[in-house]
Amino acid sequence: MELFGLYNYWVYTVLLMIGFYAVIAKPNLIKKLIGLSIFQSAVFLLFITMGKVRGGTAPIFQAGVEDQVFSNPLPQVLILTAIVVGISTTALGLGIVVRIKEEYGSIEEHEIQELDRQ
Amino acid sequence: MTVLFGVFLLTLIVITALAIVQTQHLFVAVILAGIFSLLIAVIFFLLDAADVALTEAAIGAGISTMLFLAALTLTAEYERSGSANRLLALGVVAVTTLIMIYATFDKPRLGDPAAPVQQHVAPWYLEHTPEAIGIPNVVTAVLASFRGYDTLGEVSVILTAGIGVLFLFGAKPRRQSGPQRIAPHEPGRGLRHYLIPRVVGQLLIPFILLFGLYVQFHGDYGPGGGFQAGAIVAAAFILYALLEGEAQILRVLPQRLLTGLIAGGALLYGAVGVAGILLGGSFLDYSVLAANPITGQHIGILLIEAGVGITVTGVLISVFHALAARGSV
Amino acid sequence: MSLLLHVSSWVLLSLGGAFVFIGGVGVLRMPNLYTRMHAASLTDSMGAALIIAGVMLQAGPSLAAIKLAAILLFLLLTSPTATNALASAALLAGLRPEEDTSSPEECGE
Amino acid sequence: MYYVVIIATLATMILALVRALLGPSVYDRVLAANMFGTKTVLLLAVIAFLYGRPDFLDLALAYTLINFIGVLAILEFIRRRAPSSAADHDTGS
Repeated sequence: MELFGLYNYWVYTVLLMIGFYAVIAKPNLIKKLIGLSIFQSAVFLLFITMGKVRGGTAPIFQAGVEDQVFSNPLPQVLILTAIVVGISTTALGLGIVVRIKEEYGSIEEHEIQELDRQ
Repeated sequence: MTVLFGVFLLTLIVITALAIVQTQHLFVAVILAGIFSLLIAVIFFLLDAADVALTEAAIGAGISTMLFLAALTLTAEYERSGSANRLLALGVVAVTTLIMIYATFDKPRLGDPAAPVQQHVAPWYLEHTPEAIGIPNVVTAVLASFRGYDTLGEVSVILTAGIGVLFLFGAKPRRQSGPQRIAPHEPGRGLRHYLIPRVVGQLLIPFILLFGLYVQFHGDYGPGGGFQAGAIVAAAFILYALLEGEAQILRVLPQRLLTGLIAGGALLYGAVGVAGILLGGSFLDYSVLAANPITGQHIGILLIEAGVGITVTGVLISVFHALAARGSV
Repeated sequence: MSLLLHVSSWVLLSLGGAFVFIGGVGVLRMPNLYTRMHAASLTDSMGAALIIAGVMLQAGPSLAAIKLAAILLFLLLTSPTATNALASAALLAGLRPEEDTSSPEECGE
Repeated sequence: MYYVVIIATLATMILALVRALLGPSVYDRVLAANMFGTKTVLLLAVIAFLYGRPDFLDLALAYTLINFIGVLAILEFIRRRAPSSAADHDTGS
């Protein structure tokens, strides 16, 4: 299994870059937000991967079971809150996009810039 | 063997992500994003992060999909193709990917117990949770007690985002206000013409709420806590809004009450911290809340988790309502 | 007795796995939406019930068995309901059952 | 023995994913997503036992409920989009 020891990190990299590509190359604002959430998920994956300990289990003590190996609880705490913060910021982004649509009639980046230049 | 399952699922995740970026139909992208979220939640579960998997399931696969869909009905369904800098972007992304993959070769292998991350504070938390906090779930202990400041900050961010959305949609009255007041018997409001989903949905809502409360208060002993419970309770109310229409949910939960919930949860959190000062401890030190420090910790964690849950519920319902009500006018 | 439980749980789990897989093949291979739905829902509820029953036998009388029963109950309530809503939505949107939509062009608009 | 079920579920997941990617209609994708959710529930229930932590069945329960709400939400918004997307073309350009 040593072969796959870095696979999680590779997937993290690829996901991060897929999200990044959507953010920089897609003109559609909603698509950018979806790309941003993929980007976020990639970061979550990185943190949770780092916290895993071989042969470990989730860091919740079980009654009557001694000498368990636990995975690292700290990245889990950070990511748990980050997911909820992520959805809040995404919601704010969606709110802004909807307002842009109401004002400009479009959510395509270049059309908005076109309208701004007039 | 579970490593192989993980590798398989991660490959599926990459395929899904590629499809999400590739498709022009935004509805399809959102549905695929839901699948993506389910997959990543299973990965979290395989990597021993039960609490995170629960959060991701409730937030990523549930609430996030609904918010995106609500926003899509207000904007456009298709993305128009044609990006000038596509090749440049591809080049940047390819080069960065290669550099980052090269960089991963210096990282410790998956699950290495000697990795630097495992050496610093985590063993301390695992060792001291039973005696200092006295609850089995170390994640909750770290979240609510050891790192209570962090969580207070996160709650403030959520609070701010909620206020931001309410401002965005509340500052200006709707363009077509007046005659288009939400009419409760307007045909096609909500899913009311689908009889079976409606009956089953209404049957399920109390159980979802009950399950949400279980997740909220069982968070000390198993996966759960305020963040997850807030999302589940919000999902139950969103289901109610879907079944009965936005007007009905406003009758059950007026916007003023929602705003009160958003602020009240964060206030409760802060008040627990201040109570710690008044009783002679420091900010967010729960040990002084009761004669026995461990009981004090239990009370403190219970209260602040309740505060977190209330704020998260309020923010998520308000955001969904703000988006969905605009769409149905 | 425990051997009997073990064997029956094994049989249930394997049968459930087979059902789930057959449902998956049906969803991929059937010619149009309604037949796919048929494949998915029929084997979904059957496969889920068998697998969860198999796991329940492993769990024995405990809290886990009650939770599994709750999961099964909710699955059996929600899965057909979702399928029903999906079918009526597709029908209302004008997707006809007799059409063959296995060809790749986008439809259902 | 749990591995048999896990492998069958994973194989079904890939089939459902292919259906979700192929479409052709939005409803096919919703069907695939719903099926995917059910498979996730089964997978989680079995893995919880494989890991010997049956207390994690809470997760599977949460998935069941959230999945149902998700599918209903998708259907509702697909139904809602019809008039709003028609209005798009009037104000859009």
